This record gives sequence, structure tokens and C-alpha cells, in this order.
Amino acid sequence: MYDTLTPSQARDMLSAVAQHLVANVDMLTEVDQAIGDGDHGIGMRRGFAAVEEAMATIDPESVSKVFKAAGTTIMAKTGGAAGAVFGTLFRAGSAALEGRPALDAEGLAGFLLLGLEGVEKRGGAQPGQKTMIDALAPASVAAEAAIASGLVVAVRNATDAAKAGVEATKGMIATTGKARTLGERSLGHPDPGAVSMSLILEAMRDYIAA
Amino acid sequence: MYDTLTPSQARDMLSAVAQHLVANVDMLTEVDQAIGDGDHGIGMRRGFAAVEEAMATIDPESVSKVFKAAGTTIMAKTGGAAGAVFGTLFRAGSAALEGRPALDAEGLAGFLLLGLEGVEKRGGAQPGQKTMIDALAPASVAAEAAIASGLVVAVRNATDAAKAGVEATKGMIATTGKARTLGERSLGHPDPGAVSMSLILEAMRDYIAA
Amino acid sequence: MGKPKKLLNNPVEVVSELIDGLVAACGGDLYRLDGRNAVVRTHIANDKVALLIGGGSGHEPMFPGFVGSNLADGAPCGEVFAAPTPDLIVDTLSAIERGRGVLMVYGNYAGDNMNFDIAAELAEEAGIVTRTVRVWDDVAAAPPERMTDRRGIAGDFFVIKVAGGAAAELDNLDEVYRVAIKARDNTRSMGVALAAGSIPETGERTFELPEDEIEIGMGAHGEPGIARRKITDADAIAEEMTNLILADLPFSAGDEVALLVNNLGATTCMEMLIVSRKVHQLLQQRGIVIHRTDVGSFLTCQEMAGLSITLMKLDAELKHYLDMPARSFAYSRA
Amino acid sequence: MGKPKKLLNNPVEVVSELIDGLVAACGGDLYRLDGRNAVVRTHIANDKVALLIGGGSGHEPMFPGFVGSNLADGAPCGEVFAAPTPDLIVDTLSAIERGRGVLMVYGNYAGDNMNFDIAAELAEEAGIVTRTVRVWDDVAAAPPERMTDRRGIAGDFFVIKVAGGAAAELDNLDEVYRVAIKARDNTRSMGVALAAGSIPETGERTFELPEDEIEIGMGAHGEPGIARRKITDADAIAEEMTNLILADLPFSAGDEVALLVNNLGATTCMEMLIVSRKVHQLLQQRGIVIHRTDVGSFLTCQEMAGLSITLMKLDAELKHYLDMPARSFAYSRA
Ligand SMILES: Nc1ncnc2c1ncn2[C@@H]1O[C@H](COP(=O)(O)OP(=O)(O)O)[C@@H](O)[C@H]1O
Ligand SMILES: Nc1ncnc2c1ncn2[C@@H]1O[C@H](COP(=O)(O)OP(=O)(O)O)[C@@H](O)[C@H]1O
Ligand SMILES: [Mg+2]
Ligand SMILES: [Mg+2]
Ligand SMILES: [Mg+2]
Ligand SMILES: [Mg+2]
Repeated sequence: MYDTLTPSQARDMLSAVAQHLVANVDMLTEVDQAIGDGDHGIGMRRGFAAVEEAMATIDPESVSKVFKAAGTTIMAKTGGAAGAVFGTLFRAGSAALEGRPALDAEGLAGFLLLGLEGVEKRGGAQPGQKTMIDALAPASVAAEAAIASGLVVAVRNATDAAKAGVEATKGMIATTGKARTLGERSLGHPDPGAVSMSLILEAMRDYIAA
Repeated sequence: MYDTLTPSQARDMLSAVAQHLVANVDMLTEVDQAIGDGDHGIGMRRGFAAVEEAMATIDPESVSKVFKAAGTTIMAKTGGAAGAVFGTLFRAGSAALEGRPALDAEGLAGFLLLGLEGVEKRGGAQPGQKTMIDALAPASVAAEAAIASGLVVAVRNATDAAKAGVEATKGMIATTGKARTLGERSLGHPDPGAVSMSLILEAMRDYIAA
Repeated sequence: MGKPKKLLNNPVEVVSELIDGLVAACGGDLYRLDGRNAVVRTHIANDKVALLIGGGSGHEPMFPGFVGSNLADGAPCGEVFAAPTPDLIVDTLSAIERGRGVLMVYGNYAGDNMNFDIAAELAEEAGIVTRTVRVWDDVAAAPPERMTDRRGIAGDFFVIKVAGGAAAELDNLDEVYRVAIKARDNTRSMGVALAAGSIPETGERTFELPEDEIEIGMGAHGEPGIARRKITDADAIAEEMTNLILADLPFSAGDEVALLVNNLGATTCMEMLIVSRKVHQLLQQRGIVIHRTDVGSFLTCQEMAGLSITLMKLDAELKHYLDMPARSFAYSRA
Repeated sequence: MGKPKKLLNNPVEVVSELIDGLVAACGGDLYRLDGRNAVVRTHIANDKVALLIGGGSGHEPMFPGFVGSNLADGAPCGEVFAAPTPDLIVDTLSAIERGRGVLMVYGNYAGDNMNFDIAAELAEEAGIVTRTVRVWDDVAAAPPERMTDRRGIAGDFFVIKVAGGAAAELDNLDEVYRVAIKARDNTRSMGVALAAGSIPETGERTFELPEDEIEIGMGAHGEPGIARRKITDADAIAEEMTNLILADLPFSAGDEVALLVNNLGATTCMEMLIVSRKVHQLLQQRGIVIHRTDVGSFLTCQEMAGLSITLMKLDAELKHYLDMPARSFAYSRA
């Protein structure tokens, strides 16, 4: 159980995040087959397998550097909507960590908030359009609200909120991304990117809680 | 039961032949699917449906004219190997009927013999190569041998010989036509054109025996 | 249906291998960017406005097959059905840029938009001026009021052909941009799918269609269209699609158009011609003149069975650029 | 597998309808012969040696797609997989003949041979001189000693391209014949099938292949090849096919060749390029120079999945005619 993470612990956490995503590739692909073009899993594998490699060699000078490096790697290796979105999440979010010696609850909340703003600006989507934003936005709110309770609680609450967000996407009609023309047929299926977002937080939570 | 056919009876017989072929289209297609390109039935339908039409309007001046008209129609409407082969059979074979006021056993045998020579010359195939020649050649021999017994017997023996020829093609390896590269895989299947040849004789036999 | 059988080696390497094949087939006209998944023309005139096209792979010969003379100058190629990454786009931009800026033409998808936008920002930092034209020709994807929600499908063909001609002749990025936008805004498409394609890396089909059903308006990755129904005859389907296209721009009597009938993958040339024949009949009845017709496989979705119909309304300028000679892997015209 | 879904109207009318589509797409370059199933060039130079090509339909864009400038002058089209009838061939001969005789180029099949031979005899009676070149490029069909038992497959492409050029430039039928024979004798092909095509009129597939098997050497109507086996990777299959082709002519180090990778119908462009890449690698290792490469759907077997590889060994004369510009529905070169 960590209440703050050093830069090298942050690095190890992102490595664990990467492994978790890679372990769930088939499930992510299936989710994208239902309402997208069926490649979300293999895209995330390209990006996060590369993150794992990058974390293995990076010099963990600072948490912001570690997060930014993960974002740059995702952006360069994933491709597709997911590459831009999750690359932006980590790159834009890392700005919140600049100058911080360690990752704490405030840092986590800042990361999620700036990450969310970055993603919204990048792709122009808003909550309710059945994207990863629908997991990220509630997670950001939950983390913010739990700053006073410390990192363990903040990341746990953020993860729970993200999962509830994934559930909520089942009831949404997609209006962006490749599911956009499904109309009502997208109902009942979760958004693949939202699932990935909740997996990222889940892996962070498990690392921090360990 | 006819021992000779007048020109208009010959015309009616060819009309019956045409109907018999058209009635067996699906079977012929199946036979060609096994060792050819699966179009023999639809090709024979094009040709013999047109023969039926042609017989309905032709002026039956002579048996040779009736047979030649059938051949010309087959040639013009069928296409593929079958069009050339069965067109040639009737056109070349009709030469044996020239100057004959009626179709008798000698005429039938002459038709089959000149038809066979025409087909062999046209396509260069010989008995044993798994073609309609393997039904036509024994039919020609059988009709020749039965001339003295009259038309009814001649056509019955020719039909039986053709059917035996069809059976014999099952044991042959194709060396011409689209089944040529099947090698041993053509064994066990009859040749589609040989089946058609036996159907033609069968319908003649039934008309003459009626 | 079982998984589709394909002639592949390592499914993770398909894009790299197809680029090698394409470059080899073009005998020196193209080169591959430093072993990466992008193709670039060997001879790009100095001082030329450059044209970059690109997107996810799996739609071959789109996009790399349209890099060539009087067409595009370079194409970054993403993985199958995934937009290329910003760094690959930027490196391709740098390789083709000749001092007059670069026009980027690509299909309007969230992934492409974001990755190309990021690339444009990075390029700007590096001193490369870019303009962007997103192709959104798919009438089935959204109503006209939400034009920017429409996907880019085979209309890419016309926009690239016109933009390629303009980029070869005009020496000003803004002018090339203006012409390309005009081509885009005059282009409308509609697709129909009969059977799904598949993703090589998973071997899975991108959607499932019952044995006797078709989907009108399906997108180039298998995104849903406007109606799923029992298959009817070719003429009825062609008429339905054509009417939707004509009503949308709208096209009217006296208009002159270019027609493209594009194969989504596995449809026979025979079917393409039968449909093209019907579109000709319909347009003739409406008094719309077809200036030229292209029929072929230009933007595919792997082995998807189906086709799309595209019309571009012409004026003298569009006609000029459309009719210019061109030479590339996918398209040559004397 | 169920019957294939297709965009058709009356299946008995497919040939007629596809010809209408083709003629419409060619915007005046071709016309249809009196409502019959044959296409003819609108402008055939006076005093030109004429080139007639043809065969059964179902292989589109072969043959009518190769009627055009510096290519063929006319093509009678049989029903699906059935040679055209003699009278249709004769009428097409009459329409394209310009006093210097007609070269007929077609694939070596019993049905075609007989029908074109009958037509040649009828034409001779009508005072039209013809010469015949039967294409027999399929290495899989028979050993070299029985060359005339081989089928014509995608090698038609090269023979037609060369003969078309020669017929446009040379004013003597015997010379055109000599050049076409040289093209034919220097051309070798090999196909592989992954899944069957079907006949529109019956809706039946022309053969059955188990889900995980391919057939090496399969013919363009689904005629059997030399081996049925489990599918392996693209490179191994390409290498096996290429080796069989190279050994047959034989092709050797220092030779210059043209390469065609032809799609039998439903194979993706991606796979075609991957295979083409491998053939380039193999030929480079052998010291054989590829002068040019064509990759596309030129002789199909409806929606059959698979491809063929064709090599033509070049000399200066063949290269000259191969490289000439050309324009037709199926093939244009600047
Ligand atoms: N504009 C956007 N803003 C935020 N997320 C988006 C946007 N567009 C798409 N996404 C996310 O990307 C996911 C799809 O990723 P992926 O399948 O890898 O990309 P692609 O759509 O290019 O195939 C969607 O499930 C959605 O969560
Ligand atoms: N050279 C030949 N001589 C005699 N008959 C032949 C010859 N070649 C083919 N045939 C006959 O033609 C039949 C095939 O006819 P069909 O299927 O209509 O033509 P295709 O082979 O053009 O598809 C064969 O079964 C065979 O009997
Ligand atoms: Mg996706
Ligand atoms: Mg047949
Ligand atoms: Mg994708
Ligand atoms: Mg046939």
C-alpha cells in the first residue's frame, strides 16, 4: 500500500498497466467487434507492449517524465483513434505532474483532469457520446473528490467510477468514432475505449493497493 | 413403331429429343460439376430449347434438311465444347441422309457414322479419351450391325451401346476437354457429353418405338 | 462461416510486406521511407505543392497505390483499419515537402482526424505548412445537416485524382486546397455490403450478415449502414443507392458528372458492370451526363463483398484535373 | 458453404448486361454488335491488321475489357464458361476486318478451339483471312512434351498486350502472328486456388475445397491442378509456384522478364502484393531482371479466391510492344 509513488514506482506501475492491457487484448477486440471495426485490442497491444519495453529502459527522473514517455510511446506505436486518445491522455495529463517529486492523490486527480481536457480538445467529443471519456470523466471527478483521503482511496474510487462509466456506455448511442452510424444498434454494448480506460485505472489501483 | 420416318416424323422426333435433353438439364450439370466446369446442362438447354423452337417452324422438306437445321441451331445457340461437338454431329451426320426420302436403319447408321467422323475431325479426339465419342462410336457400330434388322432394332441397339459407352467412360481418364487435368480423379465419373449422347439416342428410340 | 483463408505470412507484418510488394511493382517510381510503413515518390518536382494521403491499411490499393505522377507524393500507412501515427505522418510530410506546403487528404474518421491533426501541429513546429481536406462522401453515414459526421469512402478516389492534378499544376497551397475542397464538396457515395471482410491479425470477420441479407450504406470497415434487408435484384439495389446519392447533393438534369463504381473486395467484375450499366440508364433518364466512368477495386475492405457508387459533379476546372494523365500502381490514365 | 450471394438480375442475361455496362463505361470507344454479345472498337484504322480475342464469359474483365487502343479490335463473348458460337465469332470478324486479315488470340480449350476453328473456316469462305494463336501458358496443366494440352490462363494478358501493339504497328498479318507466337511461347503461368467461384445461372460453386486446403495449379474454371494440400504461408506457396514456372521455360540468370500477378477474383490486393514481393525477391536471387510488374484482376473466375503468377521472357521486340501505350476498360498505360 502506497500513499505516494516515487518516479521508479510510477514507472513500475505503468509497466503493470501495460501488462494488464496486453493480457486483455482478446476481450478488447471482441468488444470492438460488436460496435466498431474489431481492432481495438490489437491496437492497444501495439501501444502498451511498447510501453512495457519503454518502461524497462527509461531513466525514471520524475513522475511527469515517466507518464509523458508512456504517452509518447502510445502515440507513436498504437495508431487509430486509440493511439491519439490514450497518447493524449498520458501526454496532456503528465503536465499535472510536472515539478512534483512523487505521485500522490492530488497528482493522480490532476493527471486525470488535464488528461480529460486534452482528450476532449483533441477529439472534440463530450461525455455522453459513448467514448473512453465516459469512463475518464467520472474517474476524474471521483479522484478529485477523494484527494483528502489519499492515493489509495482516490485511485480506488476513480476505478469504481470508471467501471460505472463503462456500464453507462451500454445505454448510450454512439455519436463519434466508428460506432457512430450504429444508432440504436450500439445500445447494450460497452464502448471499447471506455473498457480500456477502466483497465488502466484498475491496474493502477492494484499496484497502489499492493 | 416406325420402320421409316417421313421428314415430318423426323422433325417430330428431333423435337422429342430436344424436350428430353431440356428435361435432364440439372442431371447434366451435376455430371459436369464432378469433372468439368459445371455448365454442360445449361449449355445443352440453350442449344436444344432452340432446336425445339426451330422444329416448330421448319418446313420439313427432307430428313437431311431437318437434321442439318437441328445441327445449325445447336451450333449457333449452345456455345462451349458441346455446341461445336453436337452441332457437328448433326450437321456432318445429315450428309448421310441427303437424297433419302425417309429415315431408315441405313440412314440412321450413316448419320451416326458420318457424325462420328465429323466430330473426330473437328476436335481431334479418339475413342478412349472420355468424351461423347465413347458413346457415339459404339452406337455407330451397333446401328451399322443392325441395319438388316430395321430401324426399331437399330436405334435400340445403338442406344444400348451408347449407354454401355457411358458406363465405360467411368473407367477412363480424360485426356481432352476440361476434365483433362483431373488425371485419376476423373475415374468413377461418367463423361457429361457421353451422357448427353445417350439421351439423344434414348429419345430417338422412344419416339421410334412408340 | 469459417475464418477466411488467406495467403499471408506473419499477420503482424502484412503492412510492411505489402509496401515492399508495392514498391517493387512500381520499379523505381516509389521508395519506402527508411524501412517504415510509408511510401514516397522518387521524383518530386522542386517547388511543388506536395500532396499527402493516408489512413489505415486493409483498403488496398488505397492509399499507397495512389502515390504517383499527377497523384499523391507520399502516403503514411497505418496498421489494418488504424490511422497512422503522428510521427509517421510527420516524417512523410518532411520527405515530400518542397517549400510550398503540403495538402493532406484523408477520410473523415475520428482516428485519422486526431492523428493527422497532431501531425499537423508537430509539422507546424518544424516549419512545414499544411492544409487538410477530410473526405466525407458517405451519404449513408449522417444526414446533410451533420455533413462532418460522414465517413470518407470511395470518394477519396476523385478527391485524390483532382487534388493530385491541381498539386502538379498550381503553385500555391491555398489554390490546391480550394480545388480539393471543391472536389470533396461535389462528391457523394453510397455502399452496399453482401458479405464481410476480415482482419488478418485476428482472422475474424468485421461483421456478420445472414446468408440472404445485404446491408445498404455499410462503411468501408464494416460500419453499419442504413438498412439491412433480404437481397433483391441488382437493378433495384442500384436504383435505391443512386436515388439516395442524387437527392443528397442534389444532382439534377443538365449536370455533368464522373461515376465511380468501386469494388469493396470480393465482388465480381460482372456484377460491377451490371450495376454500372443500371446507373448509366438511371442518369440518362434524369438528363444527367456522365463524363467518364471508372469501375474497379480502388478502396476495398479486405475481402468484403459489395460495392459503392460515387458521383462527382463536374465543372470545367474539376473536369480539367480529373482528365489529366496520371500514373500510379492503382490508377493510370493516358 | 451456402450459395454465393450476388448482385444480379436475371442470371440468364448476365453476359448481355455486363456488355451494356462495359460499353457504357467506355464512353464511345466501343460499341455492341447489333444487340449481340460482342464488343467492337468504334474507330479501327483502315488497312490495319485486326486483332480478335474472345472466349467464355465469367472471367471479366477478360476478354471484352481488353478491346481498345493498341489492344484488341473486337471480342465475341460466350456464355459463362462456354466458348462463343461460330456465327458470333464470324460476325465479329466481319465487323473488325479491314482488308489485312485478322489474328485470333484465345485460350487453348477444346470448346474454344472447335468454335474458333469452325468460325475460321466460315470466314475463309467469306473471304476473310485469319490466323490463330492459342494461348497455353498453364504449366500445371501438362508436361512440356504435351504443350498443346496446356490451358490458357492469365498469360492471355501478355499475349494480347503484345499482339495488340504489333497489330497496331505492323501491316502484315504474318508478322503480327509471328510476334504473338513469340509472346505466347515465352509465357508461363501457375495458379493457386483458395476457394471456389460459382456459375451465376446455377448458383453452384465450380468445386469444393475443404476449409484449410488450397489447390496448386487450379485452372481458371476450377479445373484441377497438380496438388491439393493444407494452406501454408504465402512465401512458401509463392516460392513453389515460381520455381515450377522458372524450371519450365526455363528462365535463367540474365533473363529479362515481365511479371503479372493476377487475381482470380476474391483475393485481397494485400495478398497480391505480398506474393508479388516474394516473387521479386526470388527472381532477384536468381539474377533475373523484372522489367515491369502488373498486379491486378485481369482474368478472373468469378469470385474464386486465389491468384496466378505469370512470367514472360522478353527480348527487345517483345519489350517494345509490351511497353506501348494502351487504353481499354481493363488496362490503360500511358
Ligand atoms: N473523439 C474521440 N474522443 C475520445 N475517444 C474517442 C474518440 N473517438 C474514438 N474514441 C475512442 O477510441 C475507441 C476506438 O479505438 P480503436 O478501435 O483503437 O480505434 P479505431 O476507431 O480507429 O478503430 C472508441 O471505443 C472510443 O472510446
Ligand atoms: N475434342 C472433343 N471431342 C469430342 N467431344 C468433346 C471434345 N471436347 C469436349 N467434348 C465433349 O464436350 C463435353 C463438355 O461439354 P460442355 O460442358 O458443354 O463444354 P465445356 O467443356 O466448354 O464447358 C465433354 O463432356 C465431352 O463429351
Ligand atoms: Mg477499432
Ligand atoms: Mg462444361
Ligand atoms: Mg480501427
Ligand atoms: Mg464450359
